[in-house]
Amino acid sequence: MSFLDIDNLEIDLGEFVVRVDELHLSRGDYLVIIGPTGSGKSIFLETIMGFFEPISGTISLDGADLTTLPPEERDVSIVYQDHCLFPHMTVEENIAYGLRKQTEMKENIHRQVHEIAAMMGIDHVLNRYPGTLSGGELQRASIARAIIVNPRLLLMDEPFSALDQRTKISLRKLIADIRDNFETTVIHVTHDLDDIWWLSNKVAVMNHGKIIQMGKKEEVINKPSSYFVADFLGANILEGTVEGQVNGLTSVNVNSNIFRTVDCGEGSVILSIRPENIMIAADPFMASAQNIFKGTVEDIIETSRIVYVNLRIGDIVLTSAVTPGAVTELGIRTGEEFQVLIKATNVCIIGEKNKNG
Amino acid sequence: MSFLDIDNLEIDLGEFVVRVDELHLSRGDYLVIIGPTGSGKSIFLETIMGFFEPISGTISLDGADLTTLPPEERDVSIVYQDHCLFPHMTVEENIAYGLRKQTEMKENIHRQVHEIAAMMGIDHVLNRYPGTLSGGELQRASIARAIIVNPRLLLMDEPFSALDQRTKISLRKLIADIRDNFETTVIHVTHDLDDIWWLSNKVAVMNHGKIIQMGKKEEVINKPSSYFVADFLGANILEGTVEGQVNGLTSVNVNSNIFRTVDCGEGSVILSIRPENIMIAADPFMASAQNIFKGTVEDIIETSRIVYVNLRIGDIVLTSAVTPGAVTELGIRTGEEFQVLIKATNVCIIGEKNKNG
Amino acid sequence: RVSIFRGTCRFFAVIFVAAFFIICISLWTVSSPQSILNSFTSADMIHSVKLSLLTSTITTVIVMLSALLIAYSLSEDSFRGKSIVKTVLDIPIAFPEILIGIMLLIFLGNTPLNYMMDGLGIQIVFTDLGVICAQFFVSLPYTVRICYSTFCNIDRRLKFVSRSLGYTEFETFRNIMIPLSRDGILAATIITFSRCIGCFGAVLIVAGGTYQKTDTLPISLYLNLSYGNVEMAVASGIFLMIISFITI
Amino acid sequence: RVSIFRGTCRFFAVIFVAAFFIICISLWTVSSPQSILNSFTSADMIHSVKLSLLTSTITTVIVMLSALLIAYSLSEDSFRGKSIVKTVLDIPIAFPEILIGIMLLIFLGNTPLNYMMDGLGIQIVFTDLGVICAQFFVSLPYTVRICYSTFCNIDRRLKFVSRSLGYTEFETFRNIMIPLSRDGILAATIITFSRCIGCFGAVLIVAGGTYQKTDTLPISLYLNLSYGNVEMAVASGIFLMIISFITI
Repeated sequence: MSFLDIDNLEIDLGEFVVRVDELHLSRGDYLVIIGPTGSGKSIFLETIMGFFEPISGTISLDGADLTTLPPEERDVSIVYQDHCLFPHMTVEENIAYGLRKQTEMKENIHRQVHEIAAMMGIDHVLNRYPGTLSGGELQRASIARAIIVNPRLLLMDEPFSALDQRTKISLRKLIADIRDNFETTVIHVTHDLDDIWWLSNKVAVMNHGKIIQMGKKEEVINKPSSYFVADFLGANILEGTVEGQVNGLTSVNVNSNIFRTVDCGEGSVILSIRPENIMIAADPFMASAQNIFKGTVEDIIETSRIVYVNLRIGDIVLTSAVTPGAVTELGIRTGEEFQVLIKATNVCIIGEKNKNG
Repeated sequence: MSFLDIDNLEIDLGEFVVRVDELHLSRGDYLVIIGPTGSGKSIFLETIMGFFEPISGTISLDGADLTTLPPEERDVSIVYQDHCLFPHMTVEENIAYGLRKQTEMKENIHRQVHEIAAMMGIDHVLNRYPGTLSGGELQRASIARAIIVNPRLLLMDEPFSALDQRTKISLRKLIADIRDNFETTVIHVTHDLDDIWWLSNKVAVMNHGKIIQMGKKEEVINKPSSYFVADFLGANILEGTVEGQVNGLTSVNVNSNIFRTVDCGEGSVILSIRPENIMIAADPFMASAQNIFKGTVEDIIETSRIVYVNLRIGDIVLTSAVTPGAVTELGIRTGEEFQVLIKATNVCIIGEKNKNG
Repeated sequence: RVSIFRGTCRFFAVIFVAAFFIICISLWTVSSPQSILNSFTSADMIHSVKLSLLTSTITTVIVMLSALLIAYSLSEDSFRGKSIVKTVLDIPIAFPEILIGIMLLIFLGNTPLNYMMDGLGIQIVFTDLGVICAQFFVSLPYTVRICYSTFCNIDRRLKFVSRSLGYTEFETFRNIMIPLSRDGILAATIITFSRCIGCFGAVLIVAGGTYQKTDTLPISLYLNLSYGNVEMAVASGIFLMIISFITI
Repeated sequence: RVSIFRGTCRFFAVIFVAAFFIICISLWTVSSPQSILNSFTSADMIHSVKLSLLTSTITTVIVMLSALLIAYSLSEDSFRGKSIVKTVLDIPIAFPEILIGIMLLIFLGNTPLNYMMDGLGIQIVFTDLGVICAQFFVSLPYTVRICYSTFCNIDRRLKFVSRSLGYTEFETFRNIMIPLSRDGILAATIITFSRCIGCFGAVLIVAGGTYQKTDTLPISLYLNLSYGNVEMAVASGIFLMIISFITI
């Protein structure tokens, strides 16, 4: 029995069905659930809170069965995308709301609210009403309100989606601090891949109301279990045929190019390679990488902090992620030829020929 | 006189005032206006469309004065964040709507709609109603509706904000194709830095209803004119004092570290250095970089495709952006010491001591 | 699983619904089906029903046309005096029907307008025209309000898009606003019609309760009841109920 | 700068507002200020005003309490029969006042309930209690509807947050729902009160138009008018107008 156990949960809202066969978290885990819009992530969270009644299955938290408890007895807090502060209360009253239910000692409440507000950097707006605050301040207050009651489980429903880039980054840092200092167990729903990297230790990928893959962060990113997961997480995806085993490595033929991987497989397989694991070099040299190809630059796509280089290797195209500095240094230009290096450990067999993950 | 000239424009909506002193675009320009929420970007676009009447100033497009023309005579199309397709028309009727006003030849309309739908990859949903489409399809249809009339000016109001990461990327590519093939003049409002990199050739930064800086993309990114712009675009920002000129380079003392830059300045200045222009090396070596420091890794922040490394150099901290591959290769770990290299051309003097940009 | 508080609320809901239901039923129990049928086919009753349907239909058409235009002008950006128009249109909603009735009676009976109309041979007070006039002024403010809020619910950016694609304001009204407010306009028409059918106080005062002349259904109900003619009154009531049901 | 279409719409808006305005004014021109003042201080008028205010206040309180609970139960997740309750509550809105009046008259006059009440010495028909009863059934459905749509406009996630922080359903209703619907509840109270004050047809039928007994303002207006006592009728009208204005 883990800290949070969800088994055989099924929620039927008529037009929408969510099924979660099992989900287990240890105390202090930070689970990021990622999936496209409409995959049922929010409904799942609100079921854990007790606002939708599952038609079957159980939820238990810290040894207690929550399944039929009313929401107010569950000790589960939530942070919503658009803050959901009570508009008729000041920020201070909002943050104190949960505490006021637990204790009547005004001294204590006042001290705790001010402590947490200082930590959140919103002590200067405590007397203002939510309507007058910026998006970042609102979301900080909303987080403060949720964690001040020291919930057994903290849920976050796309907490950064409504914020601009800078506020998003500063709030992510804040949440990371809270995670480290309070050891809160968190389930965080998002459609932003960055949240995975910054915050999670576990990742679940959800689609059409089901959890498709769940596991430790590195595991899910590097070993996606299906086409959908690999594709959704932005990996290069190749189809090939296993040709045999050499020195513990599997050789996979992809349109006459041989990829070597430490994974095992047979027959037709799908390979996934993350862009950041594909290296580009100017000259051939000895390296530990087991996959070395010649690739021609087809396309260069610049984004704010990274450059995606599409490389044609025979009949296939791989996308590699490099820094702008590397582009200048190596003189990467469309049409030029480079060495492409991929470690065998970074080539994953997803193992399904069927594209419908 | 340029293709689009906006001069001394002032819009007063009571609670909100927008002032644009001047804005000039050539035919085929792609201007990205970036700024925080509530900076007046949308109001500015809707004034260009003719839905808010400026209290002063002029807008002229392709030689014609638009300032008092009704919206239907301006030949300016718009794409909104949440698509704004007419819910009572099929996708085909939506796309054809503008054409039907221009011509009555059903043959022509039908052909053109199907052509553009094929280009947009939405020919399979033409007979469906907007309510049944995915976010990406909706936005594609909305773009098709706007460009099929071949407008003199295309406005886009955060066209990708409501989409998830993958759809966003594929739509950016589509817009880039349209930009290249149709030579449409575009003003694109966003709060996402990536849009600048992928699409723009010109950039304007807006805040509090005013354009703070406008110019070519590289110019604005690499030579931010104020603290606000540099900070908003994610650069490292340092305060220092100019010590003198050596070999055409200006030396700036920042907490006893000397930075060399090709920019000129005097007295107290503010420096901006973009994270992707800061290189990290394991061993000291000869390089063309004029700024070489020893830095200790304070913090490593991983995101999906890039790693931010915070380096302490004496009393200051600089953030560098590198690939995950580089982190592994160089063995970057908290507490380790590395060489930090910055080219003198990448250190910009913003030139204002005052932080209130 | 249901909290005490919510249970109490549900209990209230069910009780009041039951009460309304029983009250509705009781109307049907007072006379025998045969006598109800007889009342239905009497000349008086047929006259009332015809008059009610005719005046209500005419009024509804006039009210809807006026209301759509007024509501559109209110939903668009401000013009000078817009807030006055909105306030003045809101006031009669708070006015009792009977107050509108006496205001109209005095206005139509005592002002130069009246003499002018008289000269043209048009008689409003105590005629069918008076019925229409009363119904019009009673229902217009409500209808404007419904149309107004329907128009306000339409994302104004849809209008912007339509106009940016070359359509004039009227074309946009016709192509976008009207189709998108279809449900609201339908609701407004139904409510207007049912208000016209049920309009009692104002009609009674402006058109007078003249038997076989200006007796719409509510007035015939009242007249029959005051003459002690309960069966006929109940028949009028049942007719009103049936028309109301059909309208919904 | 303004299109022809929009100009036409504005023209309509202004014309109708002007018409309403003139009609309102005309009521004040019919009698001399002195005679209006005299009518105001007559015993009959004072009785009417008192009765109107008293019954309307009592009814408003009862209606508001019931409506809040019923509306809350409708705004929450479904229970069995919820859709029936919603439909049945919508029906009487389409019913004319006078129909509700005759239904109540027959229900209260002809059913076992009546004999039971009689046995307890409680008389509803043709008494002040009848006035309240009529006002109650006329205004409740509207009031429920307003409260319901007010509650529906509150983001349900605010309720979720409150409950997740340890508050029960009733505490959440009191701490979050009521304060956030303050404006809607205020509007509902005002509308209910003004409907009660203006309620004519149903009150006339259930409570009877007994002079100096059950003559609320609208009824006194009607009675005076039918006795040819135009000045008193106008005075009632002016009183109604003033109360309506104050209520808004």
